[in-house]
Amino acid sequence: MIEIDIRLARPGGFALESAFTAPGAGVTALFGRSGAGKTTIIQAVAGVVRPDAGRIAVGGEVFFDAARGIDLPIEARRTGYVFQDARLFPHLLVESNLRYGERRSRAAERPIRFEAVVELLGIGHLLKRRPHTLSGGERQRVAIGRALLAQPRLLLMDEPLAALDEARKAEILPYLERLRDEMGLPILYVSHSIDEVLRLSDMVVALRDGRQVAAGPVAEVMSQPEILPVVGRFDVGTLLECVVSRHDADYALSSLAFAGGELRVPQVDLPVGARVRARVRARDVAIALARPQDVSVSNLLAATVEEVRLQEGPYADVALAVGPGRLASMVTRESVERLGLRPGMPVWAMIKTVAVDSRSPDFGGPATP
Amino acid sequence: MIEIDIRLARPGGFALESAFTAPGAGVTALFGRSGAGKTTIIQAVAGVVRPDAGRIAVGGEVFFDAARGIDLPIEARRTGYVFQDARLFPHLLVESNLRYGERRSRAAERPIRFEAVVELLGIGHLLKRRPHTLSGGERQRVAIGRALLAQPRLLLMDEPLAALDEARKAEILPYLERLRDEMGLPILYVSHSIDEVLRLSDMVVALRDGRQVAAGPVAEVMSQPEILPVVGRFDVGTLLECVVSRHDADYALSSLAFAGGELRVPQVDLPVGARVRARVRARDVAIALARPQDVSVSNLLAATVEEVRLQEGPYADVALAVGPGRLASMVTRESVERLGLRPGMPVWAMIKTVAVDSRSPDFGGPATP
Amino acid sequence: RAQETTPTVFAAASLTNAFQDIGKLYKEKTAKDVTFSFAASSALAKQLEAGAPAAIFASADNKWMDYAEDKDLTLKATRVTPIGNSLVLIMPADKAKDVTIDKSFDWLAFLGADGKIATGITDSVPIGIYAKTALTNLGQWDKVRERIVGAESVRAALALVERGEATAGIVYSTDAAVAKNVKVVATFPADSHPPVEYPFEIVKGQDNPATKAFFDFLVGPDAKAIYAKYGFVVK
Amino acid sequence: MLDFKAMDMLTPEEWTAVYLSLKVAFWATFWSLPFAVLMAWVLARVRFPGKGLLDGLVYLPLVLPKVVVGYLLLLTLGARGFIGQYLDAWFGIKLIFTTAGATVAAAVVSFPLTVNAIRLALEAVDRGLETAARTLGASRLDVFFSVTLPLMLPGILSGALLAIASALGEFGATITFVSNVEGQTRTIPLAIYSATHMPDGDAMALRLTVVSILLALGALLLANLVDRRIRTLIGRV
Amino acid sequence: MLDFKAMDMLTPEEWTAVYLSLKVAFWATFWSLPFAVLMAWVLARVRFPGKGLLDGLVYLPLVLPKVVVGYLLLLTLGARGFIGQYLDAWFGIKLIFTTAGATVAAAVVSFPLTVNAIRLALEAVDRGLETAARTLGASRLDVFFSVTLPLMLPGILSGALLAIASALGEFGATITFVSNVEGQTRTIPLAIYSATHMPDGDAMALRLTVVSILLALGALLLANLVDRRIRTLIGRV
Ligand SMILES: Nc1ncnc2c1ncn2[C@@H]1O[C@H](COP(=O)(O)OP(=O)(O)OP(=O)(O)O)[C@@H](O)[C@H]1O
Ligand SMILES: Nc1ncnc2c1ncn2[C@@H]1O[C@H](COP(=O)(O)OP(=O)(O)OP(=O)(O)O)[C@@H](O)[C@H]1O
Ligand SMILES: [Mg+2]
Ligand SMILES: [Mg+2]
Repeated sequence: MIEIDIRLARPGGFALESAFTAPGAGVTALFGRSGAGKTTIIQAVAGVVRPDAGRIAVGGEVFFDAARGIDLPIEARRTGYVFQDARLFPHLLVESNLRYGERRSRAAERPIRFEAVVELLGIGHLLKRRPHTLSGGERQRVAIGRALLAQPRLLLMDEPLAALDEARKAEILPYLERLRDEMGLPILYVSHSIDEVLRLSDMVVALRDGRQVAAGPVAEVMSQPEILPVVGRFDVGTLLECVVSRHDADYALSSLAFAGGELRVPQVDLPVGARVRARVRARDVAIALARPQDVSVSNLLAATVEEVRLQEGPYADVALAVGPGRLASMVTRESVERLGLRPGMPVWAMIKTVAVDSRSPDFGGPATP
Repeated sequence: MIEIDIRLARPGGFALESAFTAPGAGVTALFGRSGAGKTTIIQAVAGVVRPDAGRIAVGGEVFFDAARGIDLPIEARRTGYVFQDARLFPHLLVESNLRYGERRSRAAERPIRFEAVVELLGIGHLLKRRPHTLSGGERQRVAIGRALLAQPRLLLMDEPLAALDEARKAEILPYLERLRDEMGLPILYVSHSIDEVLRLSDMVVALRDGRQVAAGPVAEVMSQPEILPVVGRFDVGTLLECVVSRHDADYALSSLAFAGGELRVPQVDLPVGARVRARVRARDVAIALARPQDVSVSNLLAATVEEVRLQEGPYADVALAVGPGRLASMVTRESVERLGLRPGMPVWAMIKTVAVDSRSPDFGGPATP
Repeated sequence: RAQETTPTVFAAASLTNAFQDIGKLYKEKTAKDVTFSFAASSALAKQLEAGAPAAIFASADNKWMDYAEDKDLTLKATRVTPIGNSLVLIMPADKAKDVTIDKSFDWLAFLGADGKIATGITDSVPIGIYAKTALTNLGQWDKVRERIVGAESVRAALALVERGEATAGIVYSTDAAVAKNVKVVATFPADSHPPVEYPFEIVKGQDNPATKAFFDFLVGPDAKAIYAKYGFVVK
Repeated sequence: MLDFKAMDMLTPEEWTAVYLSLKVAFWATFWSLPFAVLMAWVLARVRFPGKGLLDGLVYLPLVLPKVVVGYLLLLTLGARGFIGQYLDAWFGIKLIFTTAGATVAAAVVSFPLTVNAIRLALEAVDRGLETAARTLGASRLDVFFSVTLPLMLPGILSGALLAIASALGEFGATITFVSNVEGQTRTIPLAIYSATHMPDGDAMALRLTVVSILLALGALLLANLVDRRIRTLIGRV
Repeated sequence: MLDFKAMDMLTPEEWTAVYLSLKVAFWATFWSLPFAVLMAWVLARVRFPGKGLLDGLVYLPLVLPKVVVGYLLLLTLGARGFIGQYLDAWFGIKLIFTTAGATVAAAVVSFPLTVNAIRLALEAVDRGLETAARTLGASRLDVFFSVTLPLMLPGILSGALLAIASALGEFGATITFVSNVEGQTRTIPLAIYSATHMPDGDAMALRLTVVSILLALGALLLANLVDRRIRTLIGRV
């Protein structure tokens, strides 16, 4: 459990006010535009910056409490902080940088192994190099490794993957998921990539100019229209809570049962019965009045139009009821008129299999809220 | 015209070898995984690093020629370099940082205006601040502004937008496009975001471990399967050369005519007759055997299956011939079997309007190759 | 314990040569060592005052010996003044012209437009103090005061004349005797200044046999021969 | 108030010495600073054969007894010195026995200290910033004045403080080179030296020592104020 | 080869002076360095009332004539000095006339220079790195030794070089505090002083001056080599 309730003012007019409680074993994404105060919150948790007032507690231990005069020193907090700038020690080899925090952790408590981290980050060939000879992305990877190897009880990651290529990201993200899930390591995560956030996070805290605009479970926050100006136009969509119902090994497909029916998606590596979350982007959901025949689209769901909202530009948001659940669709205003879409109208939702992302909320651990 | 042909070895084993010629007024994306040598190339062009051998010329002026012993000093090259780290001058106010290069440019040649840049980057409220009080993204924005205001004749941008939120990116990208198009400013651009690259670039140079894997026009390079390991799995698609054929102001839609027919897309800000490039992601293209009726999807194109390639996992790539053109589609193997797709088969390609990106290759300037 | 230790002799810097020779001779004759410390008389007196365990103090003037006596640092009864010196006017050898110093000697004409006289600092370095007294007694001090440049030691004053930086210099005859490129052009009348004397005393609490033996040697005939060799006036 | 007391406490000659010391310290620092910056830059940034020798030469005044330094100055810059004679003949500059000479002595002795401080500060300047400035169109010289110099200001200030302090304390080279001429070269240390060589000079020595200390503290205070301002300005707080 | 010649060129007493100078310079530097690092750290990183005074105190030996410094040492650490008497009575430490005393004099005089150099280097250390180290579990002390100290090594080296150089050249404080005793306190500068008081001492003074210069160049050369190594090690090239 991460409890944060802080106020902090900077010379120059910026004032931060944020209060939220995040689960003890999940990823909490800090979201907001540049200058919103994301780094400031992370710094307060790490103890690098002292809030003017408030309280910070992680896993029951109070890091900071202005009222009670508690302010744990930075090193006692054991937060693995990946800084926005890498901050490698210039006088140490990459290897010694990586080992720096590890050496200072208790030998008995080192679940995160050196070899595993080095392999994951692809920095084995850099171990004997000095930081100033590294490329930007190499530096960032070493910084991530260094923070991980300090065996933190909380990870603070300030845009850790921004400087990395997609391929590397695709390797690191599952590892972070595993840390979160297998080791129950809570993570505070700053990223501007909605894809990353949606994939990794259990909870989102949205900030705007230092004020906390929203905080709560990802699905909930991301469906609030208020946060659009905070996160920018992004791929709005629906998160469906599903259970793996069937695997089709021949075609490498899985079926996910959710409240409104079943989705066929690219194979998920989970046993039948496992809970899983599927994200369906609104723009990937097409609408047909009759059940289309002979189309490549394999997810055809009977639905009812619940609401039609015309947006500026060519767009229209259509909320569909699929059984007891909801599904967001984005079409053009033109299509709305052409098809005569109105609330109450029975339609078919079309979703391409290849368009559905899925990830597990509870692999190997208890379900998180 | 940017002509680059360099060799360079670093202590530690890294060796770079790259040779390409980029158009004089377009964006050339440098693509490659972390440590591939992107920054090194940019440094060589800026004059920060001296190649062991080769030649660099921009717009006819020779920056470097090992054979002829030419090595123009950094300041004479006038490359607006946005560094991977911001490198703001700590002793100057944000405003003076911005003006630094401007003051040193010829007064008569200042097409890039201070107010415009400040507004674009949203840094008006930071002008009187000192760099060390800025957030990561604020710093990066000031760095971009500073480089632009130096009135460069070539922009070198090393992941300029990595630290920025989507909303800000969405504001800056069109500005860069305008610089490229209106001012004919050539840009060398490093980014790990395929979206950015596809949107902005005319040409791509793909690097792997210092070797140049591919170089050429975006559409060409991005369709080569060899570069997949370089850029990671990304949204494969088709770039269609189109002409704006009609605007539909009521619905805020435009029609783009291309060799194989017409596409309806969200409105483009271009006059009828303007050339434009539309990108259609393979995974956004569904296939129907008969013309679907009453679906929200408004782009239904008669096509012929040209080739079906089964991939690993659940995927299959289907190449469609649409008139004289080609369109890539990604479906599941299961769909291929279910629909019985074979080369030569007549089908319908379904593309949602909201799924098509478009951008102009020649707005206000001569067409680029 | 004190008997076995070699005595340390505090001697004015101008005695450096003579005392070192005497020390060697003493060692040859008695196989006993002595240690010297050569510095300005003032510094040595201050060190004695601070408890420096020196055995013998040989000052370059009476004032600092009196100071030591006043502070009850030395044994008044042991005071001897075996050697002295005289004050001379010197010039660079190539410009030298013999003169006679008396009350009517025209110093300003002698020095020319901006000529300078080098000597010790006139209120602290002994040679300077003697020079000032002599010039005052000759009734010339106020006229030449601005022409006096005070060096940190006789040697430094000598160097200024040797190098021709100063037109003339006032130094001890012993220094003038060994200097190159300078010539003595006059000797100050003996009555124009107090006698230049080098008083020696044994330091309080150090009058052990070892010390006494060397102290006696310092005023003995062997030593006097050496003093003479370096141009001192032996009494 | 304090001034009044001090006025009464010092004799006119002592005041002259104080005034002279300040004058010498100020001008010595003023003149040597630009050369120190230049030298620090050369030593830190330029590579050329014989650099080690130059480096050694700069430290020489520190490593030699100050009296020897004074003597060497006498040999070179004295009226008959191999440079001094031309200074006099061509420019009418006389150094020996003059305040100008005392200033030169103080400057020479403090030079290694100043260069060292400035050099350390210079080496701490991020060269990436200099590169950035050049990509923005600034020439090397321009970069030096617009980026490097402002960023090394704390070091220059520190160097200046060392220069002033060591000039205030300089004795050996001054007395050897320009002797003790009242009103010309008799700075506080020379006055103190004289005082300590007079059996009754302790009081005067003490007074002047106190004045020295006050001057040093004053310089330090001023330097700290300036330093804080500089650091705020260059964003290193 | 060079050694052989040098052997012949110096008299045994001169060799003693050279040896003594090296010994004094080495030990003075050795002992003062840790205190200088500590003092630099306190002055650069700790805030407390009266810091300005401490700052001033550190610069004092620089701003006072060295003779006065020596005299103050005599008053405090001399056999009858208010600290010196206890040093002797309690620990049996005698400073006056001893090499230990000469070492103290050299250390005191060089202290401000060393502190200044180290402080400048310390202030250039990126505090962000120190913060990063603490988030990795290092205590303040640990951070100091594992991050700050290595990064300021060039400054410490530079400080040590200044200390050695100024110890090699120290004269005024030494002769005033511990007198000029051969084999104990007569370092090269004091030997040069003595030489200038001997009619035939010019040659000796010159020889010793040359030795001084060679020693300084040697120290500098060594420092440069070490410096290059350090910079490679700490990645500041
Ligand atoms: N000064 C140097 N000494 C030795 N090797 C270096 C040096 N600078 C860079 N390299 C190496 O050269 C290679 C290319 O570096 P470069 O900075 O060009 O990579 P990059 O493509 O920009 O990567 P990134 O996306 O991580 O920034 C890397 O392997 C890097 O480790
Ligand atoms: N030391 C400081 N003094 C004054 N203002 C500061 C200071 N540090 C940060 N700020 C301001 O506080 C605000 C929040 O900064 P913060 O670094 O938390 O932003 P952020 O959300 O991390 O932004 P980014 O995505 O750009 O990194 C910004 O407006 C910034 O300018
Ligand atoms: Mg931030
Ligand atoms: Mg790079």
